[in-house]
Order: sequence, then C-alpha cells, then structure tokens
Amino acid sequence: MSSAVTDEKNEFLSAHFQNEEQETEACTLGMWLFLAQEVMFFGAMFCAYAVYRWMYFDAFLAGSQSLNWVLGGANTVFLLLSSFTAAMAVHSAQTGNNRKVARFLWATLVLGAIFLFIKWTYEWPPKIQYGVFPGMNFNPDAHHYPGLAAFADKGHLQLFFWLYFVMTGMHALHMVIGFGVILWLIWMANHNHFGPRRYLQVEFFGLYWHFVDIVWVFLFPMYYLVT
Amino acid sequence: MANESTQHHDIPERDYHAPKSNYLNWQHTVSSWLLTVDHKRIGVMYLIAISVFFMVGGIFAGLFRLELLTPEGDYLQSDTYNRFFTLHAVVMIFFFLIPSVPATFGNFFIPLMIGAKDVAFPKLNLLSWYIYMIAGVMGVTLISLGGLDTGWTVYAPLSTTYANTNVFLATITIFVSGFSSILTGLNFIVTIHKMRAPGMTWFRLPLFVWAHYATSVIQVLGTPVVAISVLLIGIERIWGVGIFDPALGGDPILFQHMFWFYSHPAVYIMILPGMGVISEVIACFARNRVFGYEFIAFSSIAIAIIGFLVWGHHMYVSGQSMYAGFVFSLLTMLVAVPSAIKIFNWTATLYQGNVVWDTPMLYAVGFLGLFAVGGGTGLFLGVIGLDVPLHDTYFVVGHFHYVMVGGMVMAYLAGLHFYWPKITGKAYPRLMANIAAIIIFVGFNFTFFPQLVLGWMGMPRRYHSYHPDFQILNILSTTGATVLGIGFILPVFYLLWSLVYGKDAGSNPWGARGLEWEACTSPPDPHNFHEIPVVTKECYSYTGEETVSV
Amino acid sequence: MSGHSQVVQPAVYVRTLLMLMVLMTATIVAAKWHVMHLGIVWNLIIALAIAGCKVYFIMTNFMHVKHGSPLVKVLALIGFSFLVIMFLLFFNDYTTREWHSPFNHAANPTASQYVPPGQVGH
Amino acid sequence: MFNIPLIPEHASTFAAKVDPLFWFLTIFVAIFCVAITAIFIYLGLRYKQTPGRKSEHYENMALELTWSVIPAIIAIGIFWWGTVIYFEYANMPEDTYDVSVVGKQWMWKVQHPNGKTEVNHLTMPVGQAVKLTMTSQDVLHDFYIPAFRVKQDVIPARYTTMWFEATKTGEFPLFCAEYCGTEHSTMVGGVTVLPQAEFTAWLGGETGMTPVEAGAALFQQMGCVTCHAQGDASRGPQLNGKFGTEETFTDGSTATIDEEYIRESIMTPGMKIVQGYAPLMPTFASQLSEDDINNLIAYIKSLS
Repeated sequence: MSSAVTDEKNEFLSAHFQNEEQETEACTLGMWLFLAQEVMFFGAMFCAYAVYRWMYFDAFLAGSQSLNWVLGGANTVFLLLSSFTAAMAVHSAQTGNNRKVARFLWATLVLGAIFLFIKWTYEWPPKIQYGVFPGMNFNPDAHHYPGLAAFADKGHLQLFFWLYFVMTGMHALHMVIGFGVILWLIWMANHNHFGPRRYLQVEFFGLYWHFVDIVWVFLFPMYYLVT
Repeated sequence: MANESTQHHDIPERDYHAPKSNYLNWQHTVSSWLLTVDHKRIGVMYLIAISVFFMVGGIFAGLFRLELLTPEGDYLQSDTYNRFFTLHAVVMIFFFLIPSVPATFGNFFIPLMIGAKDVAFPKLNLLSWYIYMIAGVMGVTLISLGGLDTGWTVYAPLSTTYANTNVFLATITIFVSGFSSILTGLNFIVTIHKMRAPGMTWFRLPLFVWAHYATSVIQVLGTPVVAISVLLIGIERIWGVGIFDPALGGDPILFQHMFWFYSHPAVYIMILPGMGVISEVIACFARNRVFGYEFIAFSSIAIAIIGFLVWGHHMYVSGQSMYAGFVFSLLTMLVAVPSAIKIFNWTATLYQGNVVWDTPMLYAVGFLGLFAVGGGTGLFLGVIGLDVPLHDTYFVVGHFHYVMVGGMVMAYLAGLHFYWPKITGKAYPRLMANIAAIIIFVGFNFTFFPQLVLGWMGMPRRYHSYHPDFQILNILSTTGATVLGIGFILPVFYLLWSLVYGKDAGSNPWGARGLEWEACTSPPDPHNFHEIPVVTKECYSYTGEETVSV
Repeated sequence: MSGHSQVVQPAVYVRTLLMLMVLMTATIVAAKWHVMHLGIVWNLIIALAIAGCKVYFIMTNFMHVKHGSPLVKVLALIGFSFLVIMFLLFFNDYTTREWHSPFNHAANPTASQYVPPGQVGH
Repeated sequence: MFNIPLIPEHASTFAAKVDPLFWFLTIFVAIFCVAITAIFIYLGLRYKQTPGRKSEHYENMALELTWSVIPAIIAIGIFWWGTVIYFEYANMPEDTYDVSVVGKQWMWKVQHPNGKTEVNHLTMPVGQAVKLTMTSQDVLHDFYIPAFRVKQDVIPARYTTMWFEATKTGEFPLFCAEYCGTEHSTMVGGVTVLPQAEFTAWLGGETGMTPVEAGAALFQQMGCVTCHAQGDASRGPQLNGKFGTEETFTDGSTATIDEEYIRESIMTPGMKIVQGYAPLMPTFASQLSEDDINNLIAYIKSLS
C-alpha cells in the first residue's frame, strides 16, 4: 500500500474507512468480486450450452440458422457503441464534466434501449407467435420457420431455444437493471455530483455495463453464428 | 521476529473491566438493531436466526428418527417422511451450516481480529442478513405449503416432473439464500484485503481469518453456479420444458454436474470456518503458537481450490464415464491431504505448550476425534471401487454427519463457548458446559456410528421403511439422537441463564492473544477500538510467556 | 497502485471501439461467408478466439484492467479460470462416456459401453 | 434382535475384492482416529499448564513435510487399490447371461432372455456372470444388491449396464438406492441365486414369448416390416446383421448401432438418417413402452 493520499476527512468518506484511498480500493475490489460472481453465473449456463451443443450439434445448427444474424449483428454494434459511451461517461466523470456525464449516459441508455427494442420487437415475439417458444406448444410454423418445421429432432431443438431464451433473457434482465442504475447516475450528474475524486459510481456502472457487453460478445457467435 | 514477538500491541491503557457503553447497550430501540450496520450486531442477529433454524432442522430430524425405530412405515406417511428428511437437509444446509460460523463469528470477529472498525461494506452486510431472512421466510412458507419431497439434491427428473410439492418455491428459496452467502463472502474478501490495521500483515493474521478467506472464495465463485442450476430446475418445473428431463431431450447427469460443482465445494464452506475456530481455540488453550502456521493457512486455500475439482465423486454410479470417475477419484484422494496436515499440526501445537483444559478445549477435542472419523470415512467414499457398494447408503449419511455435526457443529459450539464472554461480556457456568460437551459427544457417536455400520450392511438412505435386520442399529441411532438432542438443548439454557445471572467475564477471560481479546472490551465498543491498533507482532504470541490460570 | 485509476484518454476508447467493430465483422465473415472451410471444431475455435480478443480489448481498455492493481488483474481472470476448470471436467466426462476399462479382456460391442473403433480390435 | 449385525453377507466375486479393502481402510482409519485423539490427549496432559513453566514454540520443517508427503503417498496407494477394483466392475466379461431391467415408480421389472419376467425379483444362476441392461421409465433409480456389492443408477432414455457373478446360492435383498419419490423405500425385492441345474429348470418351467419373438411380433404389428423388410432396401435400411456395426449418416457422421441408437431411431427417427435414405420414418415415442423397445432391440440383435 502506498502512503495515504490524504488523511483529511472527506465528507463522503464512510466512517469505518481510514482514508479515501482505502475506500476506493475496497470498493473496486468488491466490484470486481461481484463481476467474478457474475462470470460464474453466466458461465454455468455457457457450460450447459457447450455440453448440449456438443451432444446435439445438428439441432443447434438448425436452431442457429433460424436466428437472424443481421439483427444479432446490429445489436452487437449497438451494444459495443453503448459500451463506448459508457466508457466516455467514466472519462467525463473523471474530468468533472457533469453535463457530459449525463449526455453520455443518455446515449448509453438510448443505445441499450435500441438493443432491447430490436430483441423485444423483432426477435422474441415472432418466435413466440409462430411456435418457436419451448414448451407444450412448441410447433414451428412451416411458413415462417421452414428450417425448424422440417427438422425432425424437435426435442433437442427445444433445448436450443430453451437455452436461447434463458440466456438472452438473463442478459436482457441485466440490461434492465443497468437502465435503473443509469437513471440514478443521470440524476446525480444533474446535481453535479461527480468530480476527479468522486466518480466511482460511474466507474462501477461502466464495469457492469462492459461485463454485460462481454456476455453478449459470447452470446452472439454462440447463438447466431453456429456453423 | 524474535524481538518483536515479545512486544505488546501499541494500545492505550484502559480499564477493561468496567465498560460503560458497548455495542449491545449503546442504543436500545428495535430499529437500532434492525437498521444497524454494526458487524457485531449483525453477527448477533445471525446467531439468533440460525439458532432458530437449527432447532427447526433438529425437530425434523427428531421426527423422522422416531419413525425409524421400527422397520415398518407405521407412524409417518411415506410422503411425510420424505418431506421431513428433505426439509431437515435444506434447513440445516442452507440456513444453518453455510451461515453458521461465517455469518456469526466471522462477522463478529474478522474486523476485530484484523483491527478494523467494521467490515468493508456494512450496508451490504445488513442487506445479506435481510436476504437471508427473506429466504428464511420463504423457507417457512415452503414448509407451511407442504414442504419439499425431492431430497435436498433436487435431482431431475424427479424434481422437474414427478415431485408432488412446490419445487419452484424451493428452488427460489435456495436461489435467494445463495445471494446472502455470496454477499457475505464478497464482504469478507474485501475486508481481509483492505481493512487490516497497520502492521497486520498476511502472515500475522489469525488462522480463523485465513479459513474465512478460503471459505469466501468458494462462496463467491461457487454459489452462482448452484443458483443458476436450481433456477433452471425451477423454471423447467413451471414451464414443462426439458433442459434436464431425459424424456424431453435433456441430460439429468448435466444437472448433477452443475449441482455438485457448487455443492461439493459447499461442504468446505461448511467445514473450513470450523477449522478456523479450532485453530484459535487450540492455540489459546495450548498457550502456544500454532505449529506450522503457514501449512495450516495454505492448506485452507488448497482445500478451497482442490475442492472445486472433486465433485464427480458424488456421481461414481450415476452413469458418468468411467474415465471421469477415475480422474475425480484421484483428485478426491488428494484433497484429503490438506485436512490431514491440519490435524497433525493442531496436535503438534500442544507439544511444549501450557495446556489449559477448559470448555472450548473439550469441544475442540471432540471436533478433532469426530472430524478424523469423518475425514477417514471420506476415504472410503472417495475410493471409487469401495464407493460402489457404499454410495447412497447410510454410510454416506454417517460420514457427512461426522463431518458436518461432529466437525462443524462441534467447532461452532467450541466457538460459541470460546467467544461467548466476548460477545456478551458474561461468563457461563463451566460445569454445566462441560457436562453438555460430554453429553453431545456421547450422544453424537451413538447416533451416527450405527449409521456407518448400517450403510456397510447395505441399508440405503432416504428409506421410510426398511429391512427388519437393520432394526437394532436404528434403535441405537434413535436413542443416541435423543441424547444428542438433550445435549444441544442444554447450552440454550445455561447460555441464556448467563446473560442474566452470569458474572462479568472481563475483557480477556481466557488469557488469549489477539486484537479481539487484548485491544477491546467485552462486549466491544460500538466502534470496536478507540484507536486503530498498530500491530507489531505475530499472532498467537503465547510463546515464552508464563500464563496464569483462569 | 494509487487509489484512483488513471484517466484513460478518449482516443484510446475510440481505437478500442474501432478494433471491436473490426473483430465483430471478422467473426460474422468467418462464420457466414465460409472464408475458411475448416470444419465444425475449427469454426468454433475461431469464433471463440475472436470473442476472446474482443473481451481482451474490452477488459484492458474499457474496464481499465491495464492500469489496475495486480489484484484486479487476478480477479478479472479468476472467474474465467474456474469456468475453464468446470468446462474441462464436464467434457472429461462427456467425451469419454464410451471409453472402456483398460483391463478389458472381452470387447463387448453389445453393451452401451462399446469400444470405439480403433481402440481395441475385436 | 440382540445380535448386532456387523458383517454383511458376501455372495459375489466382487465381495471378495471389496471386503479386504474395506477392512483394511476400517483398521487404518480406526488406528488413525484413536491414535490422533490419544496423542492429543496425552500431549494435553503431559504439557498441562504448570506454574512457572513457559510454553515454547517449536517448528520442524522436516516433520511438516513428512506428514504432508506420506499421507499423499498413502492416499494415492488407496486410490489405486480402489481403482483396480473399479476396473473390475467396468470390465464386462464374455459369455454373460443377459437380463434386461426396467425401473419405474416403484417397481423393478426383470426380463430373462427366454421372455420370462419377474417383478421386484431376480432369479439367477450361481457361478455365472449375469449382465443387466437397465433403463428407467420415469425418474432415476438405482439397482443395488448389498450382498453382491454392486450398484448402478438407472437412467431414463439411456441404457446402463452392470454385471456380477454370484458365488453362493441363497436369497439376498435387492434395493433401489437412488431416491425416486414417495414410495422409494418399497422399491425393494430379492435376488434368488440357484444352482445351475435348478435355475435351468426354473427358467424352462414357463413358456412365453421370448423377447426376440415378442419383438418380431411387434415388428410386424407396428408396421416396421413395410420399410425394413428383409431383401428390400428401397425405403428403409436393412437391419440384418446391422447390430454392432458402423453406420454412416447423411451428414457424414458415423455411429455404431447399439441399444441406444436403436432406441433413438424409434423414438426420434429424424436424428440420424442413414446415408442414401429420406427421413420418412415416423416417431413411435407415444406408442411403445420401454419393454416393447427392449423386445424390438432383442429382435434386431437376433437378426445378426
């Protein structure tokens, strides 16, 4: 540990910390541990995916080919862009420009919203409507999903879509939680909260948002680009 | 080092025996407890909550042990019996064993031991208590809605398709309680990394802290996996899609893999903190620095890491591949080594010490003997050829109760008797406590040794009615359980009695070393230390000091 | 390290974003236009390798791991390391389901544990 | 009632191998536990606190390494001993007497090659390796005969196998060892081991359709014969002599024709289409029981 930056009590310093540096390091560490936990949470699903893909590759191939990779690719672009704006929001917070923080956070929110809009309008509803939702009524419509309707092994096809819905659903849930955090941060930015020594909330939101991005970076080729 | 070890902590001289204000009495309102962020109060709240759950789990055990007095299924319906053993396991594992030592003594003592004012994230700590309580309320709801009849392992497809109970609620309960565990682990890791007092280097940390560090690693990295696997079971249950049900295309073995990826390391969550307590107790009552400090510290970490590689030994006869069984068996045998190292080192700690035989030490001896049996019977089950006949019999039940009850509950009680004067400031009646320790030890062995024999004789576990040949051993076991139950009730009485009538214990009744004993009062101040102490010596600095009788 | 992470300049973020876009195009091209006909396994490896590169750039630059303390670097990796363990031990089972005892004296193809061709002649 | 049972009956070739390891470990662990507790208490009394004496700390790296390395070596030794026994389990002998077993909530159905069936009971000859091919109709079960020291999970939609050879005649209990629901503890039965001659007499005493005959009948009845008729490979592949051979599929992959493949082909025919054929076959998933499928497999096996 290097010598303390300052021992003067900061009004934002919690009572049980010795100094600001200790608090910053502790919070950073806590955030990364939280992310490690998240990696395991999604990772367990990826391992289940890996096993089933290995066992029932044909079903996974057929399922993947019915997904629209253009939409998936567009979503990847939006999410990567939102990651960039989140990073810029961190930079603005570090340099103390609260107006820019709010703007970049709004941009992140909008890009994320576009992502979810595409997912919730063009990806999930048609599947649910035309029988590609796993369950008792799983029966792909031959007109809209000819590849799936013709595929014989419906049981394992359901496995693919089951994992698809659970994993993209969990991912979307994480994004929605992120939206809540964004709105809170925007409110704080509007009250000029952030500055060179007070930007950790934005930094941690950034870490979280980039993690959500990382999950998608794996989800995209694993679901849309099986070959 | 030699010079330093004779020095004392740089702590201000204070009157330890007349604390005016402490963490217990400085505020009295209900909200001052329910909204507290003081790690000590949260530890006490956990202590109360887990005691209640321990009682609930114990009542279930008592009820089905009664049923097992006779071979016929005469007093409970088989459905009821199945619910009782499932709930016994769920309550004991998720609501007692996992939070037992970490959430109570860990919460209370880690900041004291490392010289911090609190854990790194006090609000998160309170939140994790609330999450635990929410899960507890869900658990009670589950019980009142008819419980769970799948066994705590919720194996598919029984749990997803065939069970008659509210599996979905059960999985959500486990999911929620998992987050309490994750947050506690996260908090401890950060606390141990970043909140240590000046001079408190890694190798001056008490072994209790090392053990909790290892535990926390498992909690943070393992728990999310079981959370997602039981969540998938729950969703499959209400949705009727087969992710694990073979009739619908899934693979039930995959669930077992995912489940045991956490649930095997989880048994180390349930024993490592106990090992930490035992290290403290033995060092204190041997009046000696722990033999092989580094070996015990690193063996905790080794157990945490290797513990993640051995889960397949729960699945030798499940239909996993022969080669996987081979690999898991080899790794399982290796994880036995760090535990053996700990046992040897604890024993050697007594050598040339000044041993004081007091209540916590009695529990520690009990722990050592019973944990040795538990670990030893673990060898039987880790060896793949011998596990085939023993798997899913009462031998397994006996084995893990030797580890969980003989190990962890004994360690928990050792810790409770060791730390009670610090937590409450009161001394309890020693004679009563010693009698209780002996009753528990005897009752325990009568309960679980017959189960080891039963397993070897071939009695499968989770049997409501059984072959008449097994009756005599079951009677022994139920008799032992009655004695054990009495043994567990005794501390409730004399500890509560001591709260009112007990003498003031003084700040360091055992003559122990460590910041928690030497640098703060009993009960501690709301802020632990008046000034953050500066540590200048190793822990367990008993060496070369003449100790006075207590 | 100092308590506050270094301020990363926007230019770095822009470069990272461009890099990520290039990699994303690469992964689509590799998968959809069959630039390389390498089979199921290699396609997967390429997809994972590109995803790994993307994660590397996101973590080093966006997530400031580059300027983080050693502890942060360990934590950034530890989740993935345990996943690798989980993955390897899962597949240790699934890929060897059909292996037979090394002491097998009677290759018995009628059982579900048959001998894969080329292992033991019979 | 007052003789406490301590040694389970041993009645198979495995028991002779498992029991020595069990007793060795029992003695080893007992000595370890007693010794460690005794040493602990001895040291505790020997170094009981005495006024005036100072405790001395003692470290010894050599000792430390000794008790790290020796347990590791012992652990590996025990591991190897157990593994050798396990390879014995996994090592299916030739000339087995094959029995098929279906587990369902909460009974065992056992079928002999000549079609004779038993419920919750297995009759078998002494001195002859018996092979069980097992599957489950619903949840996981586990076929467990304590006297034989054998146990194997039974999994729906999969075939697991186990084998054992009885060394003495008699009556032995049979249990389900994997928790399988409400009446789990009633899923018990017995194993009767008879001398060879008596067993043959028992087996021959009843006439019924053998699984092969039953399978042949089903083959006609379900209409399999319309596409898989002998000598006509135009619509569906020939089944003669196929069992145990390698088949190539439309996607270029290959697999050996075994029980699981046949089961899969009947339940989800579209999974693997043999090269040169169209995916015409309908699923029989809802029309056949596990027993029917076992019979069909027996029939297809017999076509070799």
